[in-house]
Amino acid sequence: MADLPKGWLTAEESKEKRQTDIGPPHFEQFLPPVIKKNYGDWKHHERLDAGTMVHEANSGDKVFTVRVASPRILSTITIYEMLDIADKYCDGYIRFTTRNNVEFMTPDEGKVKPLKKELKDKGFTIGGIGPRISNVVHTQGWVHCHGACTDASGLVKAMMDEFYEYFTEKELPAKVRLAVACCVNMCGAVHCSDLAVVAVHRKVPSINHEAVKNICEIPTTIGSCPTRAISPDPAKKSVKIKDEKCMYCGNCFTVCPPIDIHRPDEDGVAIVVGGKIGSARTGPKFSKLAIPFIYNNPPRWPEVIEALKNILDTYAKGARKHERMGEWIERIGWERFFSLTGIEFTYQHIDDFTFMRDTLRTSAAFKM
Amino acid sequence: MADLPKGWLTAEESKEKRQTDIGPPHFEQFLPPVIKKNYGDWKHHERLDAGTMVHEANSGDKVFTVRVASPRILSTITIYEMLDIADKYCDGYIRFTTRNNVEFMTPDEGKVKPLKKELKDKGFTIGGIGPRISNVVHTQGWVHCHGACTDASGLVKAMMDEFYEYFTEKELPAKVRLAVACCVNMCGAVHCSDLAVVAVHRKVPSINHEAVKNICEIPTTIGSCPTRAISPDPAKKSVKIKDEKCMYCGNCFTVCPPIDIHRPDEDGVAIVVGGKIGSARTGPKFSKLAIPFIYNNPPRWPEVIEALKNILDTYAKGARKHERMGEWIERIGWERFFSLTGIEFTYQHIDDFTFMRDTLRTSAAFKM
Amino acid sequence: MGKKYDTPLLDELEKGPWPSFVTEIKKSATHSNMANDELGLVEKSYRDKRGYWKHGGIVGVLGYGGGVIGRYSALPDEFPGVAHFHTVRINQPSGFFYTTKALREICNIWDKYGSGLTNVHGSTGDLVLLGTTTEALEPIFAEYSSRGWDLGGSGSAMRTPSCCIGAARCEWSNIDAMGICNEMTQRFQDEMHRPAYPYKFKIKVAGCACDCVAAIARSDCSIIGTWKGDIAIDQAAVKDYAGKGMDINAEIVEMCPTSCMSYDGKELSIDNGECSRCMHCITKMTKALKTTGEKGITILIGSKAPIVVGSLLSWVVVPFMKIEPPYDDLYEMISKIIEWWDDNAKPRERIGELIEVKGMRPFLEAIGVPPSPAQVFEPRKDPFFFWSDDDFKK
Amino acid sequence: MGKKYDTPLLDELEKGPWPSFVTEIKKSATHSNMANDELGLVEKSYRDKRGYWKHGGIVGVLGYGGGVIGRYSALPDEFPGVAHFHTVRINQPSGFFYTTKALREICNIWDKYGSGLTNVHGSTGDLVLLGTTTEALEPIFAEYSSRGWDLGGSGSAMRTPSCCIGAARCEWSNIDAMGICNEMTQRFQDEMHRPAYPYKFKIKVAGCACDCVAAIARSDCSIIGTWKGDIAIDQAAVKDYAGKGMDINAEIVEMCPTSCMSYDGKELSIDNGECSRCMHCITKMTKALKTTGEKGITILIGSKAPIVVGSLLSWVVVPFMKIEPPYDDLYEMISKIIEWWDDNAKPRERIGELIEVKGMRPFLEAIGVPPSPAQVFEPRKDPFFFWSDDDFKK
Ligand code: SRM
Ligand code: SRM
Ligand code: SRM
Ligand code: SRM
Ligand code: SF4
Ligand code: SF4
Ligand code: SF4
Ligand code: SF4
Ligand code: SF4
Ligand code: SF4
Ligand code: SF4
Ligand code: SF4
Repeated sequence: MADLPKGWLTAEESKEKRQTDIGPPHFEQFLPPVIKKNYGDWKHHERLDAGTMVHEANSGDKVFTVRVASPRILSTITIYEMLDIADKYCDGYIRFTTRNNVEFMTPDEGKVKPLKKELKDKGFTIGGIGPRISNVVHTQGWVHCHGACTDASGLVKAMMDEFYEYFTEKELPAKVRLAVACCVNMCGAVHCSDLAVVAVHRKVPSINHEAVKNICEIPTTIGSCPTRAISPDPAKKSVKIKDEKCMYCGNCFTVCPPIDIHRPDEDGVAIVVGGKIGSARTGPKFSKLAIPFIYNNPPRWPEVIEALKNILDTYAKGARKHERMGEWIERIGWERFFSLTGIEFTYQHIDDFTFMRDTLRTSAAFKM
Repeated sequence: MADLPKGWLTAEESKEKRQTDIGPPHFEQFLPPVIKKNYGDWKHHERLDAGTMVHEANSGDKVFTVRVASPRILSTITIYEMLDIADKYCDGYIRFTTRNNVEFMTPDEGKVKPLKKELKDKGFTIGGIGPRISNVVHTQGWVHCHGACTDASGLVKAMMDEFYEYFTEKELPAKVRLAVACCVNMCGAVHCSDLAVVAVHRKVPSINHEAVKNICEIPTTIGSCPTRAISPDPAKKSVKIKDEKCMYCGNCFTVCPPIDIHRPDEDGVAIVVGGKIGSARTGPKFSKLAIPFIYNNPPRWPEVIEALKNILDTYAKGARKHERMGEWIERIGWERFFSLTGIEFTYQHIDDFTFMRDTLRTSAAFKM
Repeated sequence: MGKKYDTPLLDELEKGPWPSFVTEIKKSATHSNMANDELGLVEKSYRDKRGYWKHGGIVGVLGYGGGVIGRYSALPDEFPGVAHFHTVRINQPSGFFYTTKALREICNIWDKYGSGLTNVHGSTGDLVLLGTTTEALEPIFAEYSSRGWDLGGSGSAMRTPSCCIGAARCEWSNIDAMGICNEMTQRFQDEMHRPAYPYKFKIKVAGCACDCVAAIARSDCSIIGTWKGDIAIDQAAVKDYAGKGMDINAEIVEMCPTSCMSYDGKELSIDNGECSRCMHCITKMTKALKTTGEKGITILIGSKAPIVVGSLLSWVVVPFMKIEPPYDDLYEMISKIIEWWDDNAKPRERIGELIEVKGMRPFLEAIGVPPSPAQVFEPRKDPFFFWSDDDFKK
Repeated sequence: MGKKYDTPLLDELEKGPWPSFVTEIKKSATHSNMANDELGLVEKSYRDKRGYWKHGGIVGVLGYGGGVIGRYSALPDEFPGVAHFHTVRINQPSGFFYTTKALREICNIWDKYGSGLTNVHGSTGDLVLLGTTTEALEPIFAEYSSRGWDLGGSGSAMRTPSCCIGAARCEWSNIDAMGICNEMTQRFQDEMHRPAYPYKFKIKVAGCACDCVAAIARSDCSIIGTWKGDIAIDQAAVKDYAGKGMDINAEIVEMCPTSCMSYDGKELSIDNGECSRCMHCITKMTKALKTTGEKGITILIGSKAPIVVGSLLSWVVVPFMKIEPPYDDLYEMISKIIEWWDDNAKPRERIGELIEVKGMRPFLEAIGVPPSPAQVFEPRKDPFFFWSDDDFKK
């Protein structure tokens, strides 16, 4: 057996130490004392600024929360930096949000200002609370996933550089939730976000028949296709794809890698809008197609950023207070969304899949 | 050749006289002069009472319209009676509406009162204009159709006896459009009516295999089934039905009569509500299931009438002015419709067909 | 003819104030043996809770494939008068206007050859003559056609188009609904009489979005009058409505689906650019509001009853089209629509069902209509869309 | 470790104010060869506009079928540091709270065995450790599990449940979201670690209808806290909001989806019977409005991303359920739900997809939940419904 890297447990040690099915540690041990004490007994809260809020408990206790942006891909080095700050100001507690921001909490009002100063000095970005843009829910991209048809982290970085002020300061009519997914598997929130980007293919996959024969289970591969475009190719002991039926979803690639869906020169992203998740006012909504395709243009995808900005600006101008993107669009009508943003309406916008029947207009009333 | 009945054209004469592809006479020759003169040039109109309205043309001309109910099954004798009245008051013109009412028109205000008197004296029912119940769009029933699983005319008669005053006098929040269909083919307006009755079967059809073999085209029969419940039965040279998949629509019976769907003792009607057609305010809406089943109980279907009355009364009490049945229900929510009417909510109400996905509630907000 | 059957159940349906179809059958039974037996048969149906009609056979007149619905009693021995009891569908004049003379003539002929029973009108719009025999069909056709009346549609054919009263008497009509309906009825005569389609095809024409002929719900091709332009407001008339007790804010402004109206207690105003032309305000304040500007139609396609895949309402296909008599453009558009359907549909597949199977795009491309947000309530929700070679060329 | 690659494209992404993932990779690259090669590989992806990862093979730790995503570079010779680049998913503590001590320990171990790169957190909620080798997996697992940390889910298994902060800090929480989440995570340990389901199954718990954990959109089983009772109003606080400039009519009353609120300039009132408990008013006036009465959950089932049949949002299944620690009833209900799915689903069929295929009824019957209007936005539109023998017995 080769030498173990420095400090590694030996196989023996590993076997001895390992435990199974223990689940995560109980959260209680990680709760700041003020949270633990007032657990389930909060009275109300107030947003103090774009990155700070205070919760007041029925006991009279308060907890101040400072929220900080995160690129979600965090090096341990950056995490250590955060932990040092949490040790200094937050009695050694730290929390992350469901959108991957970092939260620093303290019951001590006096610590809030120095905490924020140190965070800023160390280059952290404070914000994300209230009617603003918070962090972007996103996926692995070229950084880690075999399926990625764009890079998620890069897109997010370019987007948030553009929208930075909407995180740290400027208000919008309501929350605007952004998301990016690097393929239509949508490992995240694209399908229900106010404004989101999803990578899409546009060409029928190519098949390496030799490899299919050896690697893939034919029935599973056939079954994976949502549009039944795949059928057996007995001669080649492989499968074939009916071009007209394929809408390039890549599900066949997921179950059978030799079916290659990637075409770097024809891949890119679509922009979707108007989704939401909470049931406040109007129920949860799916995002709908705004722009069917923009070519990948790394490292900063300027065309995508411009398109997003156009939509966001139009929303900011037109929506009422508390009105989410989708609520605004539904109030003015999708026909008006397209005319206000100047986005071209294409055949791709017209649903021909599972929701087709309910999305085609069955009314003589619409705006011209 | 047998003797012809009295007055019949002979075969020879028929051949000589017949013309083809001439279409209907041009409507122009049937227009009352005041209509012809002011065609396309009307200014406005006013509803004078439940059965009378006046239209004023830009020329200053007026036309008064008196609307009269019709059972739609009209004997020529009754038609002659109407024509006599039209000759007397309307210069020999008469019209029918898209809901099969009869309209008597005159430019002469002085004739309106005597016209209405004579209509009433002769037993005609005046009304149907404005926010009321108008005539019922319905179908053939046992009077004429092979497929009828209830009688349409009888149901309509029983309904309209009950709702009579809503035709002749009493106002509702808005129009309430009724319809009856004697099978799910729905030859009429059931699928988009405020309140409607449709006959439904509840048992899998029985198959006369001998007859199927001789009469039916097997592939057509198999293809007719919306749920793919039918498959070939090669042994019998016939078809078989998978019981669990059959939802008793009778489409197989339409294309293959030996598949008998009728079960007089288990047949009956469903009540649907909330449909509309016009695009005013809210767009056209499909009717939705209110009560999945009530047994046929001719001649007057008292349970059906009671159920309809309950729904209508609840609507009349709850809706705002100008609010159609479906608009009212959508405003208060379907959960509230069921609690207000006391109608039981059953498994049958939950869509498991083509609209399922959009009708299941995807929101945490609903009334308790 | 005297009374032939006891009809205790049907007699119940002569009670009550609403006009009774039983009375009508009885009236015809005074002179028609067919109507008399119909009465007996229907009474039996009421007793047994089931119909007694056999599946219709194919009957008709020479050279025509439709217009007659064959109907035979399941109990011809018991009720010989209705052994045959076919219906004859006659093309109604557009708008359902008649002179008493014409209608009297129609009835006279029917008294001679049929049961004396009618449906004025059938759900599709035809003048329906209820109950005759096979041998009577040719003379009936000769009698009517020689007087200018033709048969309607049935089977896999164009069906009799139908329309609202439109410009004839309605101030809201944006088009000559009756004129269009008559023109289309005439132009599609061949398609009506010689069934050659995959299934039925219905056209209905309404003058405005009120849709008094249920076009959007009951016709494969729904033609609805509309306008491009402002709603003109007569403020004096507004005042008048207010004076007469109309709560303009509650009844009009707050019910406007686009919230594009406002009323300050004196003046009503409309942000016309945001109006969806739903007709609500106009219908409630007809003396005060009037559409102006260009008039035309919206064409919607595909509505039908629930068999096979659930009911469909028509879908907007052509958001706005200017039309003029003799409506060549419209006729060509409808012809293209039907051609695509005819080329692609399976037997018994309505055009709405076909579009659902194929998607909107091939249909729109075939008829040369560009995509428009007016065609959808909202864009698609999934990322699964096709690209054609054409799209790449752009 | 020094700089190994020129990364002109990625360097562009270090510009601008938002924290840069490139900077993070570079930071790790200072001490990790893997991170260094990752940088090179990603730069190449940016140049070629494509990923360079192979399909993941199955790797993992002894006795577990999930928790590790195998990942191999397509260019192992060019970038040997990422020849293996697996991710390790660690069950996060419910609510994402950590002590600095615990998190530092986690990072220390990761520095030893992995690239130093992490996702805090992954989209499902796991603490994701990004980039290690197959041989490191066993010791990594031993290090973490011996300190009380376990792996998360992957493959056809229960996935790590996730929740909002709930009762820990949020006054709107109707339930102890973190407590429930932790309890379910513990109870489904076996199902998480030994994939035996047809496909993945995700649970997310939100304390109220704001759904700050996106339960309704991203979990097969969405648990949302709710209440039965009135919204108590503190009129003094209402006055205070008005005083501070809130336009109560525009922002609250008119935005209430059920129009069950009114405000006369002084007092706010709510017709509680008509409230749908959407949370809007409460979120905007948290100092004035408070829910009262019974607290419980709504269970919704089926949400997922668009592959295969389009995205689904979860559907209301259990409109209201009272729950109490240790949540046996909830555990049993979820178990029944999963059992039905497990018994009926094809491989790679999510529960939402299965319900769509089978219909709601068999599912509801299997889990013993009666039909309720709360389960639908509206009843069915077609007349095509099934009757079972049970229905006839009633
Ligand atoms: C006569 C008729 C058209 C015809 O060609 O025969 C007709 C004519 C008019 N309709 Fe209609 N509607 C007629 C069937 C319809 C239908 C079709 C149907 O019921 O099957 C509809 C669609 C119903 C639906 O939405 O479900 C219809 C939707 C309307 C509306 C919109 C109602 C609403 O939703 O608000 C109005 C406006 C109104 O009532 O204020 C309207 C108003 C009118 C009036 C009567 C004006 C009025 O103040 O009531 C129109 C006057 C024009 C005229 O000169 O007669 N008419 N109207 C039909 C009478 C049927 C009957 O005997 O009762
Ligand atoms: C007479 C009439 C009902 C009435 O009482 O008025 C009628 C009667 C029949 N219809 Fe209809 N339909 C009639 C209007 C309609 C309408 C309403 C409309 O046209 O506005 C519809 C719904 C709209 C639509 O077209 O979808 C309608 C949808 C059907 C269907 C279902 C078709 C579908 O694709 O959904 C069938 C079944 C079929 O064609 O096999 C059908 C079939 C039939 C048949 C021919 C029965 C059959 O299975 O072949 C009925 C003959 C009855 C008889 O013995 O007289 N009838 N049928 C209507 C025609 C009279 C007329 O010409 O004016
Ligand atoms: C790491 C993560 C994305 C991230 O950047 O955070 C992720 C990454 C992958 N997901 Fe995911 N999914 C992740 C959360 C999600 C979510 C969001 C959620 O759970 O809230 C979804 C949408 C919700 C859902 O479950 O539908 C999601 C929907 C999918 C799908 C589509 C499944 C479907 O039925 O619609 C696939 C495809 C598959 O399973 O074959 C998929 C498959 C994958 C695979 C395993 C790729 C594959 O084809 O097998 C990805 C591995 C990437 C890699 O190399 O690291 N991932 N995936 C998330 C898990 C981290 C964690 O454990 O915390
Ligand atoms: C911290 C966080 C929960 C957590 O467990 O991590 C959170 C916590 C709160 N949410 Fe949230 N939301 C959090 C993600 C979400 C999400 C999920 C998501 O974005 O993926 C949603 C659903 C979004 C959607 O509908 O698309 C969400 C929908 C809401 C809403 C409803 C918004 C609306 O539609 O009106 C509110 C109410 C509001 O904003 O007034 C809200 C309000 C709040 C606040 C911050 C109160 C406030 O005044 O802003 C909550 C305070 C509780 C507390 O003690 O922190 N939170 N909130 C999440 C912060 C994410 C972040 O870093 O930005
Ligand atoms: S969205 Fe697609 S490419 Fe991106 S991480 Fe998920 S599965 Fe991989
Ligand atoms: S990419 Fe999608 S649609 Fe195309 S063949 Fe593969 S699975 Fe089918
Ligand atoms: S609804 Fe059915 S039974 Fe009634 S007339 Fe039409 S096809 Fe015949
Ligand atoms: S009745 Fe309808 S569902 Fe049943 S077998 Fe016949 S066609 Fe199929
Ligand atoms: S559809 Fe419009 S134009 Fe035609 S009658 Fe009705 S209201 Fe008048
Ligand atoms: S027509 Fe309809 S949308 Fe237009 S102003 Fe009137 S009510 Fe509003
Ligand atoms: S979901 Fe509700 S309870 Fe949970 S954090 Fe969000 S607002 Fe608070
Ligand atoms: S919770 Fe929603 S529905 Fe209830 S009163 Fe508040 S805003 Fe209205």
